[in-house]
Amino acid sequence: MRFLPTAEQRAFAASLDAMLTAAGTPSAVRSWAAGDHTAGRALWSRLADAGVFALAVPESCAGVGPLPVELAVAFVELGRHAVPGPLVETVLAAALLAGDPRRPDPAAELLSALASGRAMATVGAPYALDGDAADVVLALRDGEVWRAPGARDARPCLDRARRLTTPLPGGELLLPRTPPAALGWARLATAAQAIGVGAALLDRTVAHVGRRVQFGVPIGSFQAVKHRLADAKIALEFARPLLFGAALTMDAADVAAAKGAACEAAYSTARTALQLHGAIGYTAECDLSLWLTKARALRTAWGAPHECRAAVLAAALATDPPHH
Amino acid sequence: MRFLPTAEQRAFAASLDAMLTAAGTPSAVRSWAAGDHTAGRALWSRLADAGVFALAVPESCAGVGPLPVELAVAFVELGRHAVPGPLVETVLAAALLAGDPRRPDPAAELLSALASGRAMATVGAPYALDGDAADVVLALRDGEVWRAPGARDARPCLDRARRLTTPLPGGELLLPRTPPAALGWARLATAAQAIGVGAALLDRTVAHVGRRVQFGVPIGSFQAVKHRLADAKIALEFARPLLFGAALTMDAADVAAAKGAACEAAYSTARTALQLHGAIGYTAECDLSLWLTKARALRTAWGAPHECRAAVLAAALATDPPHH
Amino acid sequence: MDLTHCPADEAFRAEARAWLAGHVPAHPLPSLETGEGFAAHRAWEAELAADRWSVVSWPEEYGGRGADVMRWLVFEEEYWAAGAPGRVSQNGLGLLAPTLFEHGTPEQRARVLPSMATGEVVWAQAWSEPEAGSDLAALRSRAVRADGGWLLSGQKTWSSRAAFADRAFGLFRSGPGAPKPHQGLLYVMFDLQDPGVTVRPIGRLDGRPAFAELFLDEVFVPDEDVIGEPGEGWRVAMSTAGSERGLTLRSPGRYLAAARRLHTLWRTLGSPEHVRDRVADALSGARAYQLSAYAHASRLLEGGTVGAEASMNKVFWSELDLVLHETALDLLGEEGQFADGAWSEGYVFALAGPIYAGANEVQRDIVAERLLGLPRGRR
Amino acid sequence: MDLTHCPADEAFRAEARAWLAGHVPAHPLPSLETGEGFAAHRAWEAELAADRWSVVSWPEEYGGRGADVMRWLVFEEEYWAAGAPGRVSQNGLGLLAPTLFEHGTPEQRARVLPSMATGEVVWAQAWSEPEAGSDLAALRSRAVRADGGWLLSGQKTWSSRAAFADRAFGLFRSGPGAPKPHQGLLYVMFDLQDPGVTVRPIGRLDGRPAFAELFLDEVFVPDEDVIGEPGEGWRVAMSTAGSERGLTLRSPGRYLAAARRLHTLWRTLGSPEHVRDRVADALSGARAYQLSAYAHASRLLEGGTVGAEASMNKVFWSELDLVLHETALDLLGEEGQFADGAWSEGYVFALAGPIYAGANEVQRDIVAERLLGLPRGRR
Repeated sequence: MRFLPTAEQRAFAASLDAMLTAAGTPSAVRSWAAGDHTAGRALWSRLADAGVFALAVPESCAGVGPLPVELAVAFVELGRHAVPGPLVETVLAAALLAGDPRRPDPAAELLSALASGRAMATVGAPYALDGDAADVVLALRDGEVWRAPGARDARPCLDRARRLTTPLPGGELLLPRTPPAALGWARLATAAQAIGVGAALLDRTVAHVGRRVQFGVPIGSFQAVKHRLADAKIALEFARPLLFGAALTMDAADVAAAKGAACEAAYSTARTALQLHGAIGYTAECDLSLWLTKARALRTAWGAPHECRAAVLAAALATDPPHH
Repeated sequence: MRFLPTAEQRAFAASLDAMLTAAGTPSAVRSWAAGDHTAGRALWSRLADAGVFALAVPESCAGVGPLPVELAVAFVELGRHAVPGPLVETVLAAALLAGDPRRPDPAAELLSALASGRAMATVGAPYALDGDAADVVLALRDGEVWRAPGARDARPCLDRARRLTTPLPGGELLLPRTPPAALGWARLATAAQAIGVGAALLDRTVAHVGRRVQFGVPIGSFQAVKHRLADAKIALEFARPLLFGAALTMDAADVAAAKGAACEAAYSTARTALQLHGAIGYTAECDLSLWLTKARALRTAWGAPHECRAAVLAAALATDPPHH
Repeated sequence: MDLTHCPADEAFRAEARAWLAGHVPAHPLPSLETGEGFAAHRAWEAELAADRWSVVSWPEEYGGRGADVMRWLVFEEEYWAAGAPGRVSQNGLGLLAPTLFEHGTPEQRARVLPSMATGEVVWAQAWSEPEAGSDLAALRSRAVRADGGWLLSGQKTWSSRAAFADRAFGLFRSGPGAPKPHQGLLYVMFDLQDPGVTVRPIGRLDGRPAFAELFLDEVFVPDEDVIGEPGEGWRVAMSTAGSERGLTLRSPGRYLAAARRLHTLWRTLGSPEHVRDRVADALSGARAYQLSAYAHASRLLEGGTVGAEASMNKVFWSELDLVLHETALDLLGEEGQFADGAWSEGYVFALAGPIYAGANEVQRDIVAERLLGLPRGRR
Repeated sequence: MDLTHCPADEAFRAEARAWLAGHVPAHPLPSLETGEGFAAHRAWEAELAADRWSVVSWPEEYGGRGADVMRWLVFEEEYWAAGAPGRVSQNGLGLLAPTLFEHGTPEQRARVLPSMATGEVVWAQAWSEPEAGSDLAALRSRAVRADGGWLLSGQKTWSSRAAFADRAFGLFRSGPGAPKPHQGLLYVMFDLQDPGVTVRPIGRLDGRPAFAELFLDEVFVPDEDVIGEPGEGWRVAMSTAGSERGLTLRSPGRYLAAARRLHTLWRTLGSPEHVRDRVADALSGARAYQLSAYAHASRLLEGGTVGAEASMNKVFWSELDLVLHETALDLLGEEGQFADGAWSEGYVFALAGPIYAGANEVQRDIVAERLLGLPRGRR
């Protein structure tokens, strides 16, 4: 038992953090939101070079995975920097394609394209995130996995860097049955992203309240401000072990608990961050908005809190029969 | 429209408040908890003389009611002073007996005894509060109202001034059908009592934090302390109009909303009061405990929060058909 | 103690309901925070005004119906229940008009109010400055005496509606040497089209320019556009805050209608358990706010005042509104993510509720200190 | 990164589980806070000690098994999962023993620890005073130098277990002229049966004497009962707070077992919807606390420390415990009101959680100032 990230895992996180800090993601997020995917695709390539998209792909298909802990490590950093695009969906696509042991030819080919970063994928269930930007649009239909011939109706979301699309009908049947464990990868990646989003919101807010003076003192010296931030810190710090515990077990209930706790912590941190920034935090021009709106979106994506709670209770039912 | 207490209602409240302040209820509560009902019965007589128990009894049966607004006014004061005994249950008994227009003989007789304060009643559904002290034990059984020949098994509760008993089997059938509106009187009286309990907890805590010095200043100058008390004040202040609105309409949903809001406000105020008093508030010897434990008990009595919410939603369903 | 409106108020309610049923647009107007939507909302104000429904609480001579505060509550219930559009003139109606009625000259009222009532002139507020958010006493923009008037310079921010509005009102420091920060302020109206005014729209979270920064460079305003005495601006601005303003900032009708819409949505989606408690609490909360407003209105009608209680109102409605909209989005799930959904703009608007009009932290301080008498902290 | 206990720890777990299965009383012992229950719990300590299960983390020479912190976590999981009784020696084991291991003399350890391990001597803590709750630096009870020892006088309060315990330990002011309030304190052990000590039991909310006031009137303690240097009491008391104490104050095993009991109760009562969210959150919260403890333990085993993180733990477990017990009572409805119900004493105990061991307000200040680096307020 050593429930701490290894030196390699810490170094992986630090290298992604440094790379994304240098890349200045906020401007890539803004251009992505405006429909210009150039900067986002460039970031994508660099993340692929760092191996991020190979983590969910087995070695037999040009990947290095499955490595869920490393995936969680990476997605915390992606969330911390608000990297745009169908990140979780590309991981989910890989998990779907890798999840069927028979793995038909087109699936194996696609897997290798995903792992290398050549292809950006999205998955519609029913909506597909950023289907207007993705190279591969999968659609989950009645338990089957299809490759749709594209997506339409890109609609702007409250998180302006996300556009939900609808996969086009038809296309090619890839798998006759959705591999049941694949959703766990989407939830895990989303939970990790949420932890990173929450951490960024907290860091920025701590910095802000240390600077912002009202009534003659930094507002960070007000006890009400301190306690809200302390609560955000506590919620995030206790969601983090759930995340890595889930990555280690990949147990459906552990993953659901992590997804629920991480996303609730990130969203309540977002509410705190907005409140403590005041009006400036409410503007689209303040970078904070990139994380604020993402916290809400992640909470809904791939299992809302009540769906996660249902999974936790279902698992407890299985392991803990009642005594009468 | 004049949604304010009348001068008479304010005077009624003030006279009860003055009478109970002079009577020093805490010692009566403590002796009641110890099984000595003398002081409690004396208080009871004075409340009856002030007309409290006649408010739910129609004029045709020696009462002055039904006057639900005045009842709410009175029960706020009873809660404020933590008066012990089956107060709500005596009101409920009156509402039950008055609620059947055919009103058989023994019921009419009982009503007059309740109104005058000669009889203290309790109602078992299934447990009967303070059945060891009450003169009249009613039992609600399969929609019928019975007068039980007494009660047994007095068990101490977390609110030490309450003892729940079980009505003895048998007895006399009073009403073949439980009047449906009667429960509203129990909920209304409980809601009013909760508002009074909450007000007392808030007042005592405000006084305490103004006196108690830690780290060199009164703890009431800490912003975290202020904000908790402000939240308690706000919750209580917005429960109060629900209470009096419910008393005016006696609509089941209004009463349920009032019961839910008042009891949640009182309980959260109790949590705040305990936390801000610290260890001293956690002792049985501090009078605060009399209100702290009552806030929890009232929350459960005659409709827990989820039951009240269900009533609110059922009424909204009836008045607000969905548009498709 | 009663909850029965008088027959005249009920007749008024019936008249309002009938008019609204015949006039409320069948489809929601475009967002108020767009050029197109602003124009549509301005036209709606004119339509209201044509039948004297735009300013029911004003005297008849200015286009109103002389409705007292109770009747105003009735109107608002009907207005929001009918699904009528948001009010583009809110800032003028809620902040400037009460000030003019109390401190304006007859000439000012005659000049300003009629065009406000019709939406011909839409007013923006110009209170906050970059370094003065909840701490309004820290204002730095200044008014310098000039011949027959004042020259305004400085920077204002979070000016709601200013991206599309016509005129604005706000506080400027006219006596820089005043011994206390609340003294030496000028309450003044000015033209957003003045060449000395630069309006820089600011997008809120959804990108829409719901407010703007104003840069003023020696903007001349004549003495006739000063309200009250120079130097008394703070008192002028605050005097209306203590009375009806605490009640009329956000009317209960708004939340009653929203709670009913939420309940309908919930039932339409099959009454899912996971939001049951919150739907019930929204209904109860809206009812509590309505009844509380009736109590405050009753007190005002008897000559009483609403003081620090307004701070409780602010906290209550802003948190109710936010939970209500969060619940709607939770109910909608994936559908709730779209920026153009039926509840989305309301959610974005509700997110700002705990911040503006005095942040809720400040309101809680006020409740604790003024209503509970707790010692003032350093804050 | 892994979550797999080493084979030796798993063997230890199996051994503990087997022993507990054979020894845990079939029915709950009477309440620890009664004379009868105290005796029963003391006997249970002896039973544990007889097979070296009472102090598994101590060295073998003092009756322990030399378990490291990870193995201790394993033991606690098994202990609470088995439904074993609460620990009457908690104060001695959790506070005094670690201090003795770090600052005591070999003689003190040999004299004090074995009888603590068997429950023969039960220890109470004597920290708080009437004017010094969360603000321990305001202590006023004093220790005056006497021949070969000290004379203790003053008043202590909230002394848990003191109504029935044998001995106590606490801080006394030995240098009244110390320049700072944290200086000049003496960490000392004393006898509750000393004629100079008056123990006044205090009933908690349910009336049970869970703590006591202590009045000390020139109670002589020999120098051998002083731990560490005179004047250094604060440092001695605090030195163990920063390491394992933040982890061992309340073990995750306790909440894992409670959450499972709650889940079982919920299912037994038909899985009512109104508490569904809270039951799920209790399960997740207990798991989060368990995993967080594994992370902290891993760090300690690598030579790291747990500092202000202990404040996060305190807030988390105390709020988890309270919500968990409130949920159980809500589930039980009328049955939950009885003082003798299965969850009632736990609820009363949980109510105190946010207050003792540093009120949660103070813990949040610490999190904000030490972990987030926010400026110190006036507090």
